[in-house]
Amino acid sequence: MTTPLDHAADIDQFRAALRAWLPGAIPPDWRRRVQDGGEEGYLEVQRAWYNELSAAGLASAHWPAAWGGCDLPLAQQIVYYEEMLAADAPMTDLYSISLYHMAATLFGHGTDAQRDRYLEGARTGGVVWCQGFSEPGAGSDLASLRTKAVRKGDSYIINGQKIWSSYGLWADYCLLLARTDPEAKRKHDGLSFFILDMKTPGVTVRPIRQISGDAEFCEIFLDDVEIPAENLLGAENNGWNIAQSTLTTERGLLTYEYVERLAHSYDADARAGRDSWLRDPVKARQFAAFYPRIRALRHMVAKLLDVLAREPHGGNDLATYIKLYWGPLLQDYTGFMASVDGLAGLVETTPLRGAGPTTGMHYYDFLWSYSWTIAGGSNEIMRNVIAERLLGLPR
Amino acid sequence: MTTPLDHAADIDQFRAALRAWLPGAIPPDWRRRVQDGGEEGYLEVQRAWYNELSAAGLASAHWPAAWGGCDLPLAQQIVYYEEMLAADAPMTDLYSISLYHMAATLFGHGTDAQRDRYLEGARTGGVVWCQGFSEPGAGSDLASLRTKAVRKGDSYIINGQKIWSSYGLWADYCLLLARTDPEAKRKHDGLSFFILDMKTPGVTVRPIRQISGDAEFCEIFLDDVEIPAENLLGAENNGWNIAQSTLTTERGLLTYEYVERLAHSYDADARAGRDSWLRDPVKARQFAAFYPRIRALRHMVAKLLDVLAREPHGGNDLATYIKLYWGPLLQDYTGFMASVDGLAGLVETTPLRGAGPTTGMHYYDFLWSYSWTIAGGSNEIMRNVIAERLLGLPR
Amino acid sequence: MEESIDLDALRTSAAEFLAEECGREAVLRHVAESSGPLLSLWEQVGDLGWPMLTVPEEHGGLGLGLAALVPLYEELGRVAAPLPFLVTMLASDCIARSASDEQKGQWLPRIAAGAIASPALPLDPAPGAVQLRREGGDIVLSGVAGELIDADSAALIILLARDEDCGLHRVVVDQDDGLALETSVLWDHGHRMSSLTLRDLRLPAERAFAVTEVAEAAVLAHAALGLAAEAVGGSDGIIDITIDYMKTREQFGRPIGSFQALKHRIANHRTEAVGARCLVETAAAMIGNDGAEWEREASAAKALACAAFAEIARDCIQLHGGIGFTAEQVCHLFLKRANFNAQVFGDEAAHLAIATRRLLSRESA
Amino acid sequence: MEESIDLDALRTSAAEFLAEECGREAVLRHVAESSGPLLSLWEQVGDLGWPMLTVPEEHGGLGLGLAALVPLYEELGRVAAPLPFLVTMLASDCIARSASDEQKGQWLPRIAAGAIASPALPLDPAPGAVQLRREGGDIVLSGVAGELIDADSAALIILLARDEDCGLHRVVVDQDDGLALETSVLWDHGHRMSSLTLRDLRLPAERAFAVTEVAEAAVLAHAALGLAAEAVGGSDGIIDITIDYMKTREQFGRPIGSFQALKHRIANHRTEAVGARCLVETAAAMIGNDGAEWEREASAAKALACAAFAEIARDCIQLHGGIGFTAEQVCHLFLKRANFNAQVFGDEAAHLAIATRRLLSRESA
Repeated sequence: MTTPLDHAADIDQFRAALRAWLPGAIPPDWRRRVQDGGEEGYLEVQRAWYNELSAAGLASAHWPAAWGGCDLPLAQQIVYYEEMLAADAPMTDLYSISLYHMAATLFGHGTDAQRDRYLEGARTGGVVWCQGFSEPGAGSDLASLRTKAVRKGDSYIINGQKIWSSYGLWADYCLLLARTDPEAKRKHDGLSFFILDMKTPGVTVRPIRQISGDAEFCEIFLDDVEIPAENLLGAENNGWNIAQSTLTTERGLLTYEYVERLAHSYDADARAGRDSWLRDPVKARQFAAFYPRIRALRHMVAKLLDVLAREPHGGNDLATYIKLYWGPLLQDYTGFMASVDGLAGLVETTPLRGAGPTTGMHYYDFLWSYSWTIAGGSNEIMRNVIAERLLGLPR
Repeated sequence: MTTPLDHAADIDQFRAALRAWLPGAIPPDWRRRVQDGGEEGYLEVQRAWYNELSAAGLASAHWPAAWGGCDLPLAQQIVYYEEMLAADAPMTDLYSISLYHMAATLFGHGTDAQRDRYLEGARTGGVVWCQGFSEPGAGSDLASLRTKAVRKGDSYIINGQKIWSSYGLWADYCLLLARTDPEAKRKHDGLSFFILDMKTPGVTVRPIRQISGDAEFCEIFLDDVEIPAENLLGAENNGWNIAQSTLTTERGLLTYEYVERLAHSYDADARAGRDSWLRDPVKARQFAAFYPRIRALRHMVAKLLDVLAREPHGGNDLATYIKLYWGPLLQDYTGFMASVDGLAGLVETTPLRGAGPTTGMHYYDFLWSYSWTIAGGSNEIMRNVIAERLLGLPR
Repeated sequence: MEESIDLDALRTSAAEFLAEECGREAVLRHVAESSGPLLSLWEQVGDLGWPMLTVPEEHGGLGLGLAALVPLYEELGRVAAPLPFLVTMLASDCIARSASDEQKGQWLPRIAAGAIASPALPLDPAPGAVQLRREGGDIVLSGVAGELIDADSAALIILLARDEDCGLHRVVVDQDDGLALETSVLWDHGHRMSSLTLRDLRLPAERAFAVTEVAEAAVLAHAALGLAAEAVGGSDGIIDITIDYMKTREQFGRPIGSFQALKHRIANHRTEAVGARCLVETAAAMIGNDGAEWEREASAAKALACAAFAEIARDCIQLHGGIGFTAEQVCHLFLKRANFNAQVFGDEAAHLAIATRRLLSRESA
Repeated sequence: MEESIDLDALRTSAAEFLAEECGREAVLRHVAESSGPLLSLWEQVGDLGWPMLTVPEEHGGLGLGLAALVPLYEELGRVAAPLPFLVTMLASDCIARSASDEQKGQWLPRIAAGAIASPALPLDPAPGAVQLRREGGDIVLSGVAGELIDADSAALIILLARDEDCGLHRVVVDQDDGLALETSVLWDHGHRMSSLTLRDLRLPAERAFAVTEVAEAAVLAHAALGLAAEAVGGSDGIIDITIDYMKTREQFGRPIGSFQALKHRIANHRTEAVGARCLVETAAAMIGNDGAEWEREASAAKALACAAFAEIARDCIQLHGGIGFTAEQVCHLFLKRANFNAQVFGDEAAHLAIATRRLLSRESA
């Protein structure tokens, strides 16, 4: 079977190959299938699309060749996302923890045995992973989490509760952060990082209904859950550092994909509004004022990718600024767009996952925008980090 | 001599009498005289206007009859300000501490001897008072002030430095807050309130050039200044409470006057812009959005006056909200107006004091607006007070 | 009768009733399972006599002025109540202002007794609005009537139509006329929105009454003031909920309400809400005044209070953090209501234009 | 020559020079006592060769591209320098793009050697702009040329005029022509603004050269990018000053920089400044590209960076408290410069219109 990756060595050829391949590979009519099919429709589209990408080697093309990837250079990864967007392909949200966060964490901190055991399933087997970091009492203050892991023979016994685990209901495995040393001096120091099989007895998952009507986020209840010691990732009590690296995974290409989708929507909204609401000079001016903000954000991300191409673990400061720039901008923009349609813009729409942050259903997107201003480091946490770590202001 | 006060018993007659009296009393051509005459011009207009008002009994009409006022009811005081505004009279800024803050403080906390000694000068003698509260190291955190007052025989010896004293350069007396008990448990508890004669040896005044080109604010240096003990106001170490009551004096009618002047300017700006920049729909919309904010503020102030008419020391919560509503609104409005004239709006203009917060020179007014967002309790202090005292949030 | 009602007492009893019967749990359950008005609650409201307050005494009401409704609007806003009270009162107002005595006698007692009614937007500027022509003793209607709030629950729909001479008429359609509404669910599950396509619908002439632009403008001002009052109540509602949360939720070993950056934001919100409240109170107090003056103030209040409510609700979700993003928490009801209120019966631009029309028009002095 | 200049090194040396010669004290003293360019500093700048960087080699310059100027604009903005560097470079750009070789040879060496020059706003849409007609070998000018920045200090003023056929021309007026400028002092004492009323002014035809709209648009983009770069430098300048103050100023027994509400505001400001910087950098990197694309980016950068600078400067004064309100502190220079930059050479509306013209025009695809 030929795949666009056969042409990956040359950027232009790779682009052309993707462009030829995509129309036949994208699940046909996927937006309607997701919206009409509810959660099942979403899962079906995600699986079908993943299977195509996986079969073509594209799902994990950014992985090292040693583990089944093909070391796709960053420039080619960007082309990949550009062409996805141009072809209106769905995102692979359901697998993003598997293909990015889990994989990056195992490459950086796993043992070969762990890599052998888990990577192949994510690469070709459609295995879904989720994250189990936040807790009801530990959101912004993640380090204060209370889920306990107690060593007992060759296992750890886990008790506690996790929250905000995306796709938790459908996940096969979970990247779990739990407290192994309650006596540690600094609360960051007593945490360990585990791989949890979601089918383990004692694991209960409850989806959380969101303000957008979706139920992507879940609570995970852990009641005397036994994890074999071999599923400890890295050293005991070093979980905080590993989790930090997991959390930073989305700073590069995943952000790029989201931001490009926003920019693409801006152009589409301009075309759609030109002969209607954009004739209102006040709305046209408000709309125009988003143009430089979106341009600036795109350039911030482009600069970050430049840095990452040179230093794969660099760009932390810029990534922090991008997070705080992106969330509020997305919220402002989707909120503004929701308002231009008047009451008609407030008619409820069916959830559409997999289409990125701007589905064209503006109020739905506006409601979703909170996941960018709250999750993964809220605006408030970002401002603390910028003020204290980057600007050196006293605590 | 007849004065509008002869008709004060009836609101409508009082209004008519003021309306008849004002045109002949207002210093002619006062705006030009202030702008062309610099500080001297300003002082000259203020004195002339004060002399007119004082001669007519209007300057102190709000004082108790026992001390030379005529117990003018609040409703009549409002009429007084309304007619001043309608007649484009200058404000009496230079005397506002004398006629309001000093007087209120002496009525509330002075001895009869002190009242005998100081009130008449403020009422008819053109005596100017200033406040000596803030210090370079004690602005928002006023209670931490360091100016020391040490009892020595029948006097106190004062050493320290005050700042932001309006009209300090021209003041005859100063309401001075100084620390008499450096050992007090709570820093608020060791302060005392004094009357300082500005001609006392050791007092040095330095005007501070402001960003608007004015030099209304001053620094006062106090070097072994001797204040007779009889000039202590209230009990020793009770200065904080007295100062609080002084500071709240401006919450009623003085705020009313400022806000009404803003509202008046809004209408004038609308008339002036109707055939020019208000034809730009974006600017017209931005301008229109100030309308409800200004209406709301006027009603907040009207409500406060209602409360004050019933309880002269009430309305503290509302006054706090008004302060935080007013400063930012004035800054937004003057900043917006400064922008509508393009580059022409950035040509420097000569200071014009006595015309209230909206002189029509928009950029000048914009620069002055900081005195409302910083002085007399900055926005930040107001937000602290609202959050902690009014909303009950923990420290 | 007028003097016998103490508005403060009415507000207090309404607040107590709503706290009891329209608490967070009840509203959350309703919107999770359904959409549109909570009809069981509406029945209780009818039993309490709220809909009859402003209906003239001769038609079964208490004959109070509009001002009596303002505290109710506010308390309904405070709990984001899923009720068609405002629309019903606007419909009642339309009829009371302009219908004949006979017509009033037919419709107002039903409203006073608890029938839901829904009016089309006063002075609707939309193209394709309903046309009315006369044929014999009948009227015939064509066109599309859009944005009818809670019309699918209503016993009476009060359409707006123009005749060949551009004269304005209100036409009352009855539930029993069996017209096919097209109904949409809104993000705010407390209301639904319908439109009605009329293709030569023939009705008896007694269903229509002429209205003046002045009467329509007054109904629009009523809508503006009502929504502004709801917004003021809603702002205080969500601010109070957020303050409570900030006092109890702990992060980094402290209640989040002790973090100054959050404090300052909620202090700003309360300040904006206090300002909006003062404007609404004044607009309510001006109801008896010169029509144009009152209408300007009502529109100013609508523009200010609804924009403030939307921004306050938006940030209060953020102040809640993750929990604010869940449908199980009540915040989102306020956000969705705030956005609905901001758009319905004229958006910010429309009401700013009314508020500043005299000031900005080049014709005026 | 082009490759031999390292832009990073140029920036570093410029920053060091300005820190030394254009520090807070020097600028504060200048604006307290005077207004307009600080001529002694300008002489030093001339000696350093900055004005010659982009002048073609055959006319006494180094022949570098515009990109070489961007770091200088930024560093000048960082210290709110009272210098006519941008206007002089714009004048130079006007001439270099469109004048004849002979004309260039006459004027560019003077600019390269440090003469101040001031151009009228490219493509000025103002009514009453200057009209040009030909009489014999002369040109005759009438009209009012407004908003000439630092023209009263300039050796050369580059007017914009239209002929009877609406053709655009630039006309170079010399200080020695002795024309009576009307000059205004601005709140930003770093610049002055003049206007020039021309009543049938006769000049030799060699003073004029035709310009295309394309060339004018490019000069306007240069102005936009230059002001955006200044704004980005100015934003960082005042943010850094404010952070320093927040670390040292104590209230309530703590540095004010430890108060979270203030921290969050300065964090927001830095974030906005970083975004604006990225946009400016990209616009600078695009200078060689397709003209329209570069011009859109430059205008976007101008709109964003200048608005951000103005808002940052406004709040940084507030963050300083009382001291920020005094002329003795440097903050107000940044505020006044920010407001000046936002208005000069096209305001936010004008540049947003350029940036989004293609996107929003109904004619385009």
